[in-house]
Amino acid sequence: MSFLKPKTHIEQGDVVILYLSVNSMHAIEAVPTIVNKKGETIANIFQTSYGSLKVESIIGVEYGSRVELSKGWAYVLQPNPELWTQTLPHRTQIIYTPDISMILHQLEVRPGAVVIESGTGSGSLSHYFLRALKPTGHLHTFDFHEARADQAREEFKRHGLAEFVTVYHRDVCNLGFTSELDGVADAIFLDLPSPDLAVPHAFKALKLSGGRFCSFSPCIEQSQRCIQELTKLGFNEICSMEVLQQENVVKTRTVPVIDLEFLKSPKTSETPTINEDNKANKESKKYLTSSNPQILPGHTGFLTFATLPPNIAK
Amino acid sequence: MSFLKPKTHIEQGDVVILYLSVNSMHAIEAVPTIVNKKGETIANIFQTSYGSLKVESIIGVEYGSRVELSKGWAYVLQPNPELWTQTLPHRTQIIYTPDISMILHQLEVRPGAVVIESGTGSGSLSHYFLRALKPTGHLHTFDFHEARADQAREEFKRHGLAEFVTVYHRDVCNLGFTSELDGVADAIFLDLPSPDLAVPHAFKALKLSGGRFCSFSPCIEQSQRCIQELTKLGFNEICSMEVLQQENVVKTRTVPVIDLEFLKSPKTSETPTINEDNKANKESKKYLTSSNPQILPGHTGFLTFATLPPNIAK
Amino acid sequence: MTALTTPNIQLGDYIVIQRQKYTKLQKFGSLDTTATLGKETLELKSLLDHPYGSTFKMCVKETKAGKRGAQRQHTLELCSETELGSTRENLGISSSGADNRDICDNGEAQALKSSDIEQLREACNESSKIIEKLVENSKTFHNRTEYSQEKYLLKKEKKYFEFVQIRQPTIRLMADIFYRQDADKVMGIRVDTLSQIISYSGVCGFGNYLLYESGTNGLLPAAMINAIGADTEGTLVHMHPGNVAQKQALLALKLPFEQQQRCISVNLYSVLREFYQNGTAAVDAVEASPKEEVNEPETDQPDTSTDEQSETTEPSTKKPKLDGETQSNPRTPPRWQLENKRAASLMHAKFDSLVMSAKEHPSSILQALIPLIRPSRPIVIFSTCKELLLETYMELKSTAKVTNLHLTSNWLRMYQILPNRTHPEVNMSGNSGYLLTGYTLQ
Amino acid sequence: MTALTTPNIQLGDYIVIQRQKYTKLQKFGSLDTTATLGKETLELKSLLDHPYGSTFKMCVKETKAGKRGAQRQHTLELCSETELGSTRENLGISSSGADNRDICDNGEAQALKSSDIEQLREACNESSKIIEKLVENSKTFHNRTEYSQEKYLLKKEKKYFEFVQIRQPTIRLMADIFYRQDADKVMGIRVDTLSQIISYSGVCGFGNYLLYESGTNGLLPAAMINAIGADTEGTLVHMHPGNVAQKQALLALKLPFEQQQRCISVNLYSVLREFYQNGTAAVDAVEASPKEEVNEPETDQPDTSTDEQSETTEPSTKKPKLDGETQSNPRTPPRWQLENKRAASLMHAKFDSLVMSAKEHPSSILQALIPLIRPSRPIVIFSTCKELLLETYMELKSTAKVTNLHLTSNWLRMYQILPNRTHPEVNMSGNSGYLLTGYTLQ
Repeated sequence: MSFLKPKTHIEQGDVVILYLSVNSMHAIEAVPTIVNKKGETIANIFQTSYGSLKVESIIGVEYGSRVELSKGWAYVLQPNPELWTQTLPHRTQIIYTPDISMILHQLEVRPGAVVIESGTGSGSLSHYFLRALKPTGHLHTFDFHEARADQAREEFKRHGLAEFVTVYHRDVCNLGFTSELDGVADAIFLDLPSPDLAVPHAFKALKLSGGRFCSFSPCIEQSQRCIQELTKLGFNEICSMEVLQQENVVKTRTVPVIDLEFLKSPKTSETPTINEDNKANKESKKYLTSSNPQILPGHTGFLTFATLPPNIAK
Repeated sequence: MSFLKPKTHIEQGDVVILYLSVNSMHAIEAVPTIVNKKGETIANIFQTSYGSLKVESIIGVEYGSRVELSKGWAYVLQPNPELWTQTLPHRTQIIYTPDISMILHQLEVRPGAVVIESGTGSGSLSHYFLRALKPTGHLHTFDFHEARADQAREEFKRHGLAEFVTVYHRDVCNLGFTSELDGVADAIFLDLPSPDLAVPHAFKALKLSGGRFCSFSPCIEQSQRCIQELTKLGFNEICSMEVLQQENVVKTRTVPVIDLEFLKSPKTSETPTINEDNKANKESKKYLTSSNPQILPGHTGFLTFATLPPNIAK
Repeated sequence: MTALTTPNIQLGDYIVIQRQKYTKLQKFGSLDTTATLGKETLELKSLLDHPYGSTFKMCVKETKAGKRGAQRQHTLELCSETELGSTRENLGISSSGADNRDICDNGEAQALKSSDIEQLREACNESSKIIEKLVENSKTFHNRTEYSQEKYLLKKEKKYFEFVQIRQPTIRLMADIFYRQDADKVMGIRVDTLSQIISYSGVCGFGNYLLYESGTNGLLPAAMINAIGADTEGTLVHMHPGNVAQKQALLALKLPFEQQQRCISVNLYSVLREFYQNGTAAVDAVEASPKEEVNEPETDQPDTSTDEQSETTEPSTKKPKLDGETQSNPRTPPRWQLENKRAASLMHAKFDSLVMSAKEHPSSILQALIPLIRPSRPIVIFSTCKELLLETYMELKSTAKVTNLHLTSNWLRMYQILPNRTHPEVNMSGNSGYLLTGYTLQ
Repeated sequence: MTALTTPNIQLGDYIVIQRQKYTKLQKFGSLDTTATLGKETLELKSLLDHPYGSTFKMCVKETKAGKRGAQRQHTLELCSETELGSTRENLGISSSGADNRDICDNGEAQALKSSDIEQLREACNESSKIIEKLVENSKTFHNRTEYSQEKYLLKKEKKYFEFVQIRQPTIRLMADIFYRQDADKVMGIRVDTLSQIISYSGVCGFGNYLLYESGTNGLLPAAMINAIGADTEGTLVHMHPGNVAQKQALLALKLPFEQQQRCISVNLYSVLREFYQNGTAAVDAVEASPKEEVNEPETDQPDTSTDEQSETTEPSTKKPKLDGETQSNPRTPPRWQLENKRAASLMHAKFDSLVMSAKEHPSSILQALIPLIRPSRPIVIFSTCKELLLETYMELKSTAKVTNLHLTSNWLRMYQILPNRTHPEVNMSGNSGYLLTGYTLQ
């Protein structure tokens, strides 16, 4: 229930982010016992690279606290869509915070917005939509994969978000977003292999007063076809972009500074010995600097945005 | 004649780079007189934003010297392909040093190489090819625009490069590179609206022992069609890339550093007056930093490279 | 959001005027208000009561000789959907040359003289007509490649396009306008970075949020209160170093009163003094000479902020707002004092995240504000100067008060996606600025 | 370049072994030489005298149990063109599902057990056969989307592909190999940056060039002497801080002797002493204890260089080269002294450009070397640490000895261009390093 609003202490049933290091964190459920494969109820012990955690011990602890592991320690953080995106069980390729942030901004999602999303996938983006539109808006999210839709529905319930979201198992390319949703949406997001097939349905589902559209596609051809369809139906402000985030790794670099002046004077018995030379010409300077990691994300997808203007006859 | 090799002093007839500032330079010809519109021979006076230069005065001057203008001064630099690219008379869209450098590297151009280029355009890339392949190689450069081919031919002569280059006025997409060039090229470069049409001709012109191919295209569809054709003809190592250079503008930034600690103590008659407060809490720190210009080149073109393997039957 | 009908344009509204891709934020203050788009001056009175999203035709009323060519004054006329449509389609241009080989750019390609064009412009008021004439009289147009034709038409269309659309300001539209007009006005916060500030800060309909910014024309507080939403329980304390907060973007959003009330704008120095000293000196502070307190922020603020303040387009609401209140109600505390008190009580209760965009070195401000943030909460610090964030990163790292530190920046590339002419746009923005993010610890 | 026939593989050559996209530089030192590609060991003897560019088939000779699965030893057999060809075509796969909706990744998709696959691998030696079997036995393959099928095939092909091509080392191939294997080996000089160093330095068949580098496995001097070319009049003085120059890439190019001779590799300290003191102390220097002079570079060199030296793959030519010469010809000056003399005379005549890639702070080295460059000549300084170049920029700016200063870096994005699957590659290299360029003044 830890996704609804900021809270201070861990309650039983909360999803908690166990933060070990910048590259290692886990989402765990704060329940004292679990049922093992044999059907026995046993203490919930979570294993990490720094040893085990008796999960019961964190219930009632303040978020942001340090908790002891058998071979070290970790921090317990309240989950949010950013941390969840980094720890969630991947059921599909997911979209990450830089693209998601642009999607929310361009779709102008704010409390009260009605948003349609397809597909639900691993629910990473759904959590962002829900944070942005609750408590007065609603998310309708569609997936053609039944198990994924079921899992997502379960997850939203456990996360305390059920009342703001409806999960559908449905092939929207062929069947559309159901007639109940005609003219209800402020914004529509598509992450589909053939977004162009769903554009006419998006057109119908957007409000008569207009709305915003986004499609995320890994390949340029998908965007090309999608844009053709958008243009045909009278969408405007069509634009496509890529957002790529770079990490800047902060470090202190020690750089040797050498002196070459001493070479100008000939070596005589009066001049310093080589060892003294070295001392003189071997210094170093420290620099606070940063560089990108050797490998960066070079492409996530093309984001295509468009506006359906108000009062277009459907 | 100043393009052939490094030289120390300006001779009559040299092209000279008149360097005023990082954003202002001119390529001028070191000739004492010119013929005006009336057919009269007059002194060659060159006008700049810092006043005029009597061109005769620079003949015999050492390259790298400072020369006086009527309202300031400038440096005279020996031209090279980089400086020429920044100052040449634009007859077409040109390719710049970052892309060109990659082209030369990937085409493995070195002294002795035989290179075919189409189109010649403004001759910017040609100058790079010539620097890299002279004195033992040869450049065959083609343009379908007769005036451009003539201008380029003239220019190479004036620059002292004529013996290393042959300029052709020819529509290579339809007519190919002439049968004389069958099997002579180590490398082929295409900058054409429909590179795919010239690929079969490139295939014929490359040596039987194989060679390298490059096509530069602004639009992805051109690269797509070009790659289809390359694949069909048995080229391998096909790869496409974009190179984008960023300028880092170096500057010193002064950042105010404020102190907020003084706010913790209540104001009494004993505490310093506001003016003294300000003195205490207004400091600043200097940072040597850099940033990109507000607008950067976001796209020049897609570079597609490929290898023709040895001994492919033609 | 919930209204199914689009609202109408009202006097006092900020409006976004769009002409092709150019957009401008304008206050529609009175019926006499005019807006200037390059050489065109538009009389806005006919916009009144029309729904947002409507398109109007610019009708030349008079032409004055200006310094840089003719300056035209236009009235606006609501236009029908059928009047709209791509100029290209209207002209029905199709035959394009295969390449540019036979074009000589000797300046003689256009048979019409510039005086002819000016005359044409007076005569026929439709851009498509003008462009049609230009095309007819161009000797080279039909020999150009389609790519080149397109460029030509776009250039001409841009110059002669005579429609404007009136749109309701949103964060999205304003972020574009401010950054395009002068990125410094929003401290260099680009759209991708702005969107990530909202994500990383977690600002939403629940919780109390703290923002320090030294001048973004109100864009950052507007974006945050927009994310907090109407009819929710979230609150924003917005600290600034100046005498009066920059609020243009906030005002332009035309938020419901209850939502506006949940954005508490206070001066950094003055509210910190209130906070540190309110146990003992609460009454004193209120009784203290208002003049001195009011002036304090002004003298405290760093050099740059003074310039910043003068950039706001709301001069009428500036000084009078403070002076007026203190003068007319000498016995009730001035509004800024009440806001300080509201902010201080939220500061004692602590916040659910911290966003900072400082012209000053972030370090000392961060030291003062981090104790006001609950544990397990995000902090997001923006700067265009990486060196400042490198130092701040190291400081935070050494105090171990904040974990999961990341220093990030972004590339944003726009694409032209058109049949056979798809490529990234040839220009891109060079600076996204830098974000330092992390989570507070207990 | 001029030979119409491709040269043959000789003993002593460095060769590039390519297996699909993986490439490796290997010295073909003797007929017993083997090369290791992951779990595969290749006997190279059958390469001898075959032309470069030939493709060979890996034929399993024996399989040993290794720590991480079976280690296989292969002989190589020259293979015909017809044996080659895309595995995809061989298999004739075409029916692909429209999307992945019905695929459950429960690990049971492949009916063949890993022991079956291992057995299959022993039995049929052709990767296409193995992959065909895998596809036949995959329950999900034909339900996957084409995109997903492609990924699956590529993954499998990579594992079972049994051909290698032998290529002649070039700067292009080596720059790729070194950077991919360990960018630090070439000081982080990426291909785009390397190509620009060559452009900006203007290095070509005419002129004398000066390079200082503190360890790029010979890539920078090799790239420069390659650009200088065979049978030309250009010369390169290559200064380095170590005891012996790293020369792997230079040796791999197998340049004609006259060209090799025009790359003069000298120790920075030792050649500067020679240069500064040669008027008076020239004879002294030659007479001086060789031992001391030889050791000087080693003790002078900064900490990091020692590690660098040990990374070269040419241990056999290292110490002996110096010691051997000094010992066997006690009366003729050692080769390094002759090289110092040749370099010093070029230094007195001055150079036509300067390239630097220093692990050390470039500033003091630059001060020593800039006087050796003629006016109106390019200087190009590479570093992965921007801060160093910012300082150097400011120093150069203040001395006014160099103009047209630019500090640049690059993005390099590779594209996947395939029908309906075109996009930039999902990973890209994050660091191009920085180039500081300018022109010397009189």
